[in-house]
Amino acid sequence: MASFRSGLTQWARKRSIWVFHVNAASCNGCDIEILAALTPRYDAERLGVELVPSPRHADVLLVTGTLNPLMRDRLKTVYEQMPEPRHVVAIGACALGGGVMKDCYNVGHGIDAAVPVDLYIPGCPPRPEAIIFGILKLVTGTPDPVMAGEAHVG
Amino acid sequence: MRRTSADPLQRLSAKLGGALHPERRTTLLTVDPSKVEEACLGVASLPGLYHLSTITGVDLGDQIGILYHFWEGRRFVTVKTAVPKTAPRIRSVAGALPAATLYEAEIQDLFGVAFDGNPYAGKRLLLPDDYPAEAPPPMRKEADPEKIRRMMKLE
Amino acid sequence: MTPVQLAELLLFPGLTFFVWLAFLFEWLERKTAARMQGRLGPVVAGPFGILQPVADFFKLASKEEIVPSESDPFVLRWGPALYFAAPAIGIAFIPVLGYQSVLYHPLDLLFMFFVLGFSTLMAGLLGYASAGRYATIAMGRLVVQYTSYEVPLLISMVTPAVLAGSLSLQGVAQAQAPLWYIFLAPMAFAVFILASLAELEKPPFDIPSASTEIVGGWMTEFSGNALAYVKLTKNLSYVFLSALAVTLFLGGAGGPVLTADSDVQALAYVCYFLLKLFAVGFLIFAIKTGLARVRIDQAAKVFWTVVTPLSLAQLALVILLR
Amino acid sequence: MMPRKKLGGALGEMFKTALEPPVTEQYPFGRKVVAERFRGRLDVDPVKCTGCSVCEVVCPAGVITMVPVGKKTIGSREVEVKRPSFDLYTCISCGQCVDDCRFGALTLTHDFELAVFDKKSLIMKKALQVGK
Amino acid sequence: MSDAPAGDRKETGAGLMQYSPEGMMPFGPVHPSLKEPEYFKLILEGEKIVQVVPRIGYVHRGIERAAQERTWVKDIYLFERICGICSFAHSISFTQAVESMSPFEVPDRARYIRVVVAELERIHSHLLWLGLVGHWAGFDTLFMWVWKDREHVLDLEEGITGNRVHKSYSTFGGVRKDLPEGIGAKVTAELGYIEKRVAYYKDLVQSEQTLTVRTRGVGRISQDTARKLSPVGPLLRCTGIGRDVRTEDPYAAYDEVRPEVQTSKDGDIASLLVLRLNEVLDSCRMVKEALEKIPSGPFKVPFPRTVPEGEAAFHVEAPRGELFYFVKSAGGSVPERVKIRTPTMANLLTATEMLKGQTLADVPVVLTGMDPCFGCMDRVSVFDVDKSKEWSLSGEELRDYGIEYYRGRRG
Ligand code: SF4
Ligand code: SF4
Ligand code: SF4
Ligand code: SF4
Ligand code: SF4
Ligand code: SF4
Ligand code: SF4
Ligand code: SF4
Repeated sequence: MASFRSGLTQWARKRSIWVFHVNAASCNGCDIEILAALTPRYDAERLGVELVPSPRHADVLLVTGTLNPLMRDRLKTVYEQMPEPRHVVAIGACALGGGVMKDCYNVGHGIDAAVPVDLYIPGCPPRPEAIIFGILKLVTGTPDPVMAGEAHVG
Repeated sequence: MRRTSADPLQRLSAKLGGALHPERRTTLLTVDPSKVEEACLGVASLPGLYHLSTITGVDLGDQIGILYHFWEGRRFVTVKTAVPKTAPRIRSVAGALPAATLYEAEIQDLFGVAFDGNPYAGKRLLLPDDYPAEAPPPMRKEADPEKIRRMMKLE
Repeated sequence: MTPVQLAELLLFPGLTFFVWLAFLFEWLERKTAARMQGRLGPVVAGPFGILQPVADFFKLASKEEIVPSESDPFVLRWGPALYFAAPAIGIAFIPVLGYQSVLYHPLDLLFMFFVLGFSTLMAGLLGYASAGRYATIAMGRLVVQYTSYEVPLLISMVTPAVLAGSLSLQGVAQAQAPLWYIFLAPMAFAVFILASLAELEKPPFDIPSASTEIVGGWMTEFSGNALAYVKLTKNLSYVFLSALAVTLFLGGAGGPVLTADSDVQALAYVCYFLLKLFAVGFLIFAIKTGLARVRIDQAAKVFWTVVTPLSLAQLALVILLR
Repeated sequence: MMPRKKLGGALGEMFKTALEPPVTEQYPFGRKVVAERFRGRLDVDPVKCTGCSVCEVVCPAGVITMVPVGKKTIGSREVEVKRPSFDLYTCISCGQCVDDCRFGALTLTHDFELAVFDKKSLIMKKALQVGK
Repeated sequence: MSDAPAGDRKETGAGLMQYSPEGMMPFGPVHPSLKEPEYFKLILEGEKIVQVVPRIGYVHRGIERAAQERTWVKDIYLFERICGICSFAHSISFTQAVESMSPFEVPDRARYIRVVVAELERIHSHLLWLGLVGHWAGFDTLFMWVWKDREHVLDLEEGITGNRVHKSYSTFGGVRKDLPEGIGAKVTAELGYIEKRVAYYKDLVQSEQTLTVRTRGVGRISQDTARKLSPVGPLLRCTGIGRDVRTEDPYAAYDEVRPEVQTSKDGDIASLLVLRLNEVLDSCRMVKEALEKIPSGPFKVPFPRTVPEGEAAFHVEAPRGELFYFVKSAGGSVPERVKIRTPTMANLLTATEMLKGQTLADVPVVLTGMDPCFGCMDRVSVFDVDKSKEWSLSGEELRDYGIEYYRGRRG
């Protein structure tokens, strides 16, 4: 029974990914691509990805931007509020290492200075497919999660 | 450049004891800091020139230059003044031109120029509230971005 | 209650059945909305993504539950169960096997009023207990909205009762064998659907849970198991209200008698019922997908100046006709 | 002229959309073909790279650092040989280095599936190996 | 449950509230509808908003300072990344400001290509905005449809420039690549589709009642206010003042491909919706016209790495209005000073003016008017003048307030 429960949980966690998004001083570029990933052309909802309005509901925190001092503490608070198991995904060159803003006086070098990051998606901005790929990689934990052979047409 | 509106500018400049430099697209009207409000109001009341594009702060070495850009048609009219770094203080034009409020607040934040009479006087607009007091305003030449980042514990 | 009845309550077509139905409803809702928006909707959880709501439920149930320190832990722990109980009990009174329901009382229509009010009350209480500020705002909105849609909802439920001359759901369903009340009292049906949208917090009346305005509304502070049950309850209420609409306006499980074999006929009744249920559900999510959210004062105005008079007029008409 | 007010004006279009095939792409279940000019991950050809440092100078994101990989004698002078190392995680794929590398050692590929669990694995040291 | 986390965490503070600065009432999520966070302090009298104090800086990065330490070419990429929505407007504004300071003539073909890409950007930006209005108004279907159609424009942009968002296409002396082969036919086909859809949306936003009740007469500004506060772009034009940099001070090839300036009289959110959609239609026409008239020839001239000493003020019409650049060069390889005034900065004050006299419930919708990124109402604090204390909105106060208010209205 216990193994059934845990199998069920594993199954469910791979198919239901609720994300919350924080803009920690980004340029909007990454943010619109996250939104675009949810819109009809890319439709991340196919994979069970849903954008939720509260960090309490979320499994995955998507962070974009260079993390300036005003947003740093706020990002930490949002992370605090997420229930376990929680994951953080850094999206975009800015969130990974400051990107093109690297030596501006008001930015940090990557959000991993504030919260532990599980997955990095580089790009400026990463295209929606890259974000979908990243989320899939996060939940499956495999290096190349693209299910080329599987024909899910729904 | 249309002569009709250039002439009133000349008159305004003469009245304020300023200097007028017509450049390619921009007519520069240099005045004393104490006359800025009058100059700005004078320019803004010229036909079509009511639009204040923005206010720019420039570090000129031991002075901070302040430029008020007005726009009409194919030209800019820029009122230019400068305040010394040792006493960076100037009267706000926000009372006469409300559009200036946020632009002045930005310069106050980034260059440390005090604008007397601006609603944001003494408040932060762009920088964090706990921006280190010992750090110089970030846009001044003497400010070192590396040091500021360290002071704000970003590294 | 006999043991047989108890078994019925727990198994088919009792609670389990309706819980699965609730999952199915959410899937249908998401899939239809997706298709109407030109998308595919869920596909990976089960065939055609049909298990998506199930996956959501079990994932949430396996997550950590955070109790914000300012909140009331007791209410937060047990509230969702009570909240769940309201539609779960209510649904047991719906006649599905022909005109038979699991639970029955001659005045059970009145009990439905209580169930509907109780579930809103619980939502408010849960929001209040979680002590979040968004939740508090949501509660204000919930109360305003509830006071405005409650009256027309009740009136629209009384209308079929007057027509049937009975205050029991079974009685109302039976009385519609010759003609469904949707044809006799179409306005009451319309009012019922509108009020249901408000009760379910669906657009255009999703004001208490408007995510772009007040985050998650009264659910903002919930996480883990509690959230799983709250979400499930919302879907169950969805099924419950649709079932109520079927019973009150679409002749319940009634339909042509196909065989003399009562077991097979019972199955036919269930099929009739489900068909009608999905029709009503579909109507609700089509409306929901196609409308924008209104402002709370506009919602209140619509209910007080249009919907309530409409429902009263329908009731008066029905009484005059009888 | 104002169009007539109506409630649920989107319903007709909604049913029309529902009956059309969805526009959703199959992406994670099939490869994606991107636009010809798409600027994806940067790649370096270690054979072509001469270690001239131009790319380090022009990169706006500070992605490139020149790493000494050995010494070489030209005539009588001994000079340090350097090769670029790329911190691709901050690369903004602008292509400026590609434009400016006179030896054609750099290209922007169409590769966009770059998500990694460890930021360090995005540091590209390919050019260093060959320089040795 | 074997892998369920052990033990429930207890936390201090009630949830999201901590997220807002100074612990005040945040209106709206921190989230999805992308946006730079901004913070508005609302001061209320009774139920009316009497004063609004904006506070920005949540996305302040210090770009202007960093620009002074980088070379001119690097700065193009930096400025582009001020914002991901009108990134091309930033790059053409900067490159043209610099070009105006030097004796080099930009080839005609490059000027036309800039018009094509800038107008495509306007189409994508306005569609993005419309979608977000739909999203804000709780009309997610509209959001999905519009963003679905927006992808067609992004395809074109990606085909021409190589990236969907940060195009990195304009450079000193022209553009970095020529238009791809056969783009004309593709553009005509895709824009034909967009035109059809936009005509439908125009009809929808004017007729769908749940939308019109939220937008008509809401957030009204008068011409006088607009003159005083110098807003830019659609926000200015919706009051009936037909100012548009593209016609008043043509840059790139706008003196040959002329836009029709769209204006509207009402100055409310509903008129902004229609105005922006009209602009999309006009932009579609302009893209096609530019591609017809485009001369052949080089698309770029070599440009030196230093810029002659001097100053230049330059502005372009970004999707959201006048985008202003002031560039000062000391003749070196780095700029002496670059000042950027983004449209949002100019419109901020007007948006606060629009909020005055509105009710609390209208805040989100009014802020949509200013920007695409109106989702940022995430930080609105409420102040009550009568009580002259900060209104914490935490307790029953708010509920009572809501009930009282709406009861009053209903009665
Ligand atoms: S990575 Fe690029 S697109 Fe993303 S926030 Fe940074 S600058 Fe913008
Ligand atoms: S309303 Fe829904 S889609 Fe929109 S931001 Fe909130 S959670 Fe996301
Ligand atoms: S990659 Fe090109 S530019 Fe960079 S060091 Fe090698 S040869 Fe020089
Ligand atoms: S593509 Fe741009 S950011 Fe990346 S290494 Fe080259 S110059 Fe630097
Ligand atoms: S453009 Fe202005 S507000 Fe933006 S980062 Fe630069 S200095 Fe700050
Ligand atoms: S106006 Fe808006 S879209 Fe344009 S650069 Fe500014 S924030 Fe970006
Ligand atoms: S361009 Fe405007 S919106 Fe974008 S970062 Fe700068 S100030 Fe903010
Ligand atoms: S209004 Fe627009 S510019 Fe301002 S914070 Fe919101 S999204 Fe950003």
